[in-house]
Amino acid sequence: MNKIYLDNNATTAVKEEVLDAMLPYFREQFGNPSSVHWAGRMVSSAIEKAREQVAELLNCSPAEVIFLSCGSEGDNYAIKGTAEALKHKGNHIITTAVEHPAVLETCEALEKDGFEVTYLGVDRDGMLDLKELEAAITPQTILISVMWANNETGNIFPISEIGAIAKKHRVRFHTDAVQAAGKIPVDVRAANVDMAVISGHKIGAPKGVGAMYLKRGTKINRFMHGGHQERNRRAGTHNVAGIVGLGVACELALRDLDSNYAYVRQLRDKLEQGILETIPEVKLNGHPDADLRLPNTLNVSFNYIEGESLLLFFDMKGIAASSGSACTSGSLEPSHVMGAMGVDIVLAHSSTRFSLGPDNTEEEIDYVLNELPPIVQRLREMSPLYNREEPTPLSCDECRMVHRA
Amino acid sequence: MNKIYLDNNATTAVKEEVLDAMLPYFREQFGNPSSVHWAGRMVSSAIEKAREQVAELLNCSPAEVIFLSCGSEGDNYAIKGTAEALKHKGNHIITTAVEHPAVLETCEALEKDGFEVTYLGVDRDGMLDLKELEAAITPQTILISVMWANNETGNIFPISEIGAIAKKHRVRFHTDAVQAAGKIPVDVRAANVDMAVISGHKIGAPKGVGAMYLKRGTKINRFMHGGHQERNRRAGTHNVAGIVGLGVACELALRDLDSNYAYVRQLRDKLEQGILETIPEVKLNGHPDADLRLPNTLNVSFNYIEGESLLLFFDMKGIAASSGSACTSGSLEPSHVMGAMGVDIVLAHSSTRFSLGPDNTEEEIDYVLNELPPIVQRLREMSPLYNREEPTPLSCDECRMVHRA
Amino acid sequence: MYTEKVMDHFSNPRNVGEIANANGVGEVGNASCGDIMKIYLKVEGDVIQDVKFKTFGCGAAIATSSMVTELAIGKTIDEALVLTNQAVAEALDGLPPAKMHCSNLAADALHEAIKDYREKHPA
Amino acid sequence: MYTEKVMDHFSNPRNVGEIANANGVGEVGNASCGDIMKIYLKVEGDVIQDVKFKTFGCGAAIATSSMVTELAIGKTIDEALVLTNQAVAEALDGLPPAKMHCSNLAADALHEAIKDYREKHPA
Ligand SMILES: Cc1ncc(COP(=O)(O)O)c(C=O)c1O
Ligand SMILES: Cc1ncc(COP(=O)(O)O)c(C=O)c1O
Repeated sequence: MNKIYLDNNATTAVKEEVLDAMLPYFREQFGNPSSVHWAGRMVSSAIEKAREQVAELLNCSPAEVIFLSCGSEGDNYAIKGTAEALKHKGNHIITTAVEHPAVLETCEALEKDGFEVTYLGVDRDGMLDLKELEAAITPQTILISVMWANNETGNIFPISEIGAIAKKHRVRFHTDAVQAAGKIPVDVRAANVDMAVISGHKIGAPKGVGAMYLKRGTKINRFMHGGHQERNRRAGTHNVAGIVGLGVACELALRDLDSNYAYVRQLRDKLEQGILETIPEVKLNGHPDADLRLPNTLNVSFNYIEGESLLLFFDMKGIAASSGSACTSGSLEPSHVMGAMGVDIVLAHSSTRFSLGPDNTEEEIDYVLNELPPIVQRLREMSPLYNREEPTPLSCDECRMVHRA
Repeated sequence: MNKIYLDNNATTAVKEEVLDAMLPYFREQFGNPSSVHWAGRMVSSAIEKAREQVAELLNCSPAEVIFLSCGSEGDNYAIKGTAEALKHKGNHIITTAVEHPAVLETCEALEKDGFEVTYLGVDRDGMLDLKELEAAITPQTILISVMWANNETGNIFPISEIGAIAKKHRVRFHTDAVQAAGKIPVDVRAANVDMAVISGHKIGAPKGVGAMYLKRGTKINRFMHGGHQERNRRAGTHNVAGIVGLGVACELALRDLDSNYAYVRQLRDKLEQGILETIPEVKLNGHPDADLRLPNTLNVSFNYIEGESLLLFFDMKGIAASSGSACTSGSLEPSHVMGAMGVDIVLAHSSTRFSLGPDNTEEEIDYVLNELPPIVQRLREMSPLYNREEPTPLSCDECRMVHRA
Repeated sequence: MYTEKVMDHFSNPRNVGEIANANGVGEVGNASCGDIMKIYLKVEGDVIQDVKFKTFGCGAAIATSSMVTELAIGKTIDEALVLTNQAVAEALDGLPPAKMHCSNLAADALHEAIKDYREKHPA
Repeated sequence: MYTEKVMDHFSNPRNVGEIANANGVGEVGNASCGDIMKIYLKVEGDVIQDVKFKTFGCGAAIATSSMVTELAIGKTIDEALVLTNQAVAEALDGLPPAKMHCSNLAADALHEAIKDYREKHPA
């Protein structure tokens, strides 16, 4: 069977060069980089090399890079660490309603501790109003946290503009760059970012490793307490192989950014046009201007069909994608991103994300464009919402979950 | 050159079977286990298998195992998560002065947030007084945290007895089992433990993965906020390869525990006797009864010699060990464990840990026993403390650090 | 995560569609929960002669709908009323824990359809 | 982490020992810091004819001690007094940041020894 992986925003395969670079660090060079002896020395320089590779992708100094276990840890650390370090200055945080749960849940946890959080809304295209952002800043504001690009829609936020606003008001600025890094240029210095978070497994490094850019001089409380690793900024024995992999992945990402993503963009545009042209009642989620979305991401709602069943039917044809349906996330509500954009509840349950990568081919896109229409049609035929005359009950009061036997 | 690795308490090489099991999960089975499609399904069952393997080593139910990024994360999570979840019940935590920094620093951070922490002292052998522990419990006590075995001395604490005390007083009991797991039997159920933490890289799995046993029904606040992974108990995309590796390492550890550690114990005993018999003025650190220490650990102080220089000279002969000297840890004070045991300050700087593993051989021990005496003698000849007549200035008031140009 | 039986019923759902002259129709669920199930019945002399469904929902929702139609067909109304969501899940060799709620309402939809039939055809 | 020069001076330290009839002795450091350096001088006509050291301390402490003896030998007292810890570190091609403090006191020990000489031999 064909296996067509269009879920690169969820995770990516480890690149061959990355795995090759990692392999020696499991058995031959297995030492603890904190050790004084040969086994430690062999690996500590590998970590410093990786630090340089990450720094180069982000355009910062290696000393400003902290290795972590994942993107979520970076978001937790940046936000909680800032809140604690700056609580004498104020208790107000500004973020957006469309952040990743690693940011949103962290902010919600801080609300319970007495912090006030402004969740900026977005328009129907999923975009922020920068005037609203600036107006939300108060003398109590200690942090602005806005993602560089959204994982569901691919929308790219105007990070340089936000950086300028943050600088003007002397407010610290954190950006979750997990989806942006490696797909579009991420220059933390040019954008006036104070903290930026990336995750290895979104860019061809393994799962379980991430990094944070922490601008020199930025005061932050520890998140992971313990040993003196990472110059006292992150305790825990270094994930040496993962860090080496992250470094190589960053180097490759930087080297291949332009060529890879011109190619990926063209495949994505083909998929986008193909779907919108051949299947009726499909809604594009995200900004209609494709330049304002990541070059690899397409999010559409196939009206009348719940996302998980669509994914499972795609899967029977070997096509891997993802959905904003509640049923695929373990939560009861569909995607908060669709909700924030004011997407109708059925369309939110129907939202489907195709996220491409440089390994995809034109033939794969042709195959997908061929297979999709009959699947969509078959599921629509099965749906009580399709060609329905009576109105659909939409209010949650009527939700029949309570009726279960 | 010979390469003799006697630093297995710092980290271990990944076992061959472990690496073999991990390899498919980097590229062929690279999916995100949270995904609905083929790529996700392929890996989610691998995670559940690993969960069973970990559960078996610890004698708990798989549902009680949470995968994490390292041992430090487990200690942070267990302690902070309990403190937050139970702060309505009390604000007192009992731990020991000889815990790993991941526990000690976490407790110190909580002290700043209004928690009270009792750091139980240890005797000259590094052992706790259980009466003192029980007497320290107040109606405000919400947590007892005592490590299963100490990383520096190898001392094994009476976890079952402490578990019984905790149960009697209905106080939650956390144990850092990072050094114990895989070296001695760790049965969390028999010992009445509520939370236990292990780390992969101490038992032949890679760095960057760990696990926590969380007894069913134990209320804990999240440490890593974000996605719904690990049934809402730990956010962040699963480190699939690392988790698979941890599972296999646990299975091997359980299978080989008895045979491996009878063998390791015999090598350790030989090294111990050899050093104590052939080198004068060596002090054993830890309990003199070898049954009360991990079978692989030997900690001795070579009087008059600072630990780092000893390690570097060992290293020139290919021998990898570690030291409690301040100069090897990046801190200004030598080992807090030696300090808590009342070890003289020079002897604390001289403390050296040899931690063996099943890959070591009798020939290696012979080689070490041969090489050590001349190294020790040479460094002693270089030391102004050796054969000194005048007293050594020992008070820190006189510390000449301030005199630097 | 799904059993083979779930996957079978999901990928080849039985009795999809509407019954033109159904004499009992029931619908449960809600768009905001992401699951709506509609059951059409043809009852003759207290026996369910035909049953069809339409479902908007996840794999579990479709599979349970399909399974409930198989279980109901040929049964008397009273027998069908004893069918529980739990029994449907068991007939599918179980459902993932996360799917035991809104996605497992097919028996409820059947009961609603029977209720509708009874209201229209009082004994 | 250490430069080659540090490793060289550490593994083959120059001028280790005591001078039986030293006319200047200096000691700095403290056991609690983990570093004690003792310098023995033989000064003749304002020139350092011989210098030896004994050090308890880490690799950096031993290497800086060794280096300071090499730098001091043959110098006049006044020249030797200008030697700084920083200069010693530079002569070793640098030290890791964590070692720039207590482990880098060898020039201080030399200065103490010169002070001792001067006290015993007032001009
Ligand atoms: C007793 C003990 N606890 C915790 C840890 C921390 O484990 P990790 O390095 O995986 O964070 C270690 C090892 O470093 C340890 O020896
Ligand atoms: C925007 C964004 N932030 C954070 C994360 C979390 O990264 P990780 O899974 O490495 O914790 C993800 C991916 O899951 C993401 O897409």
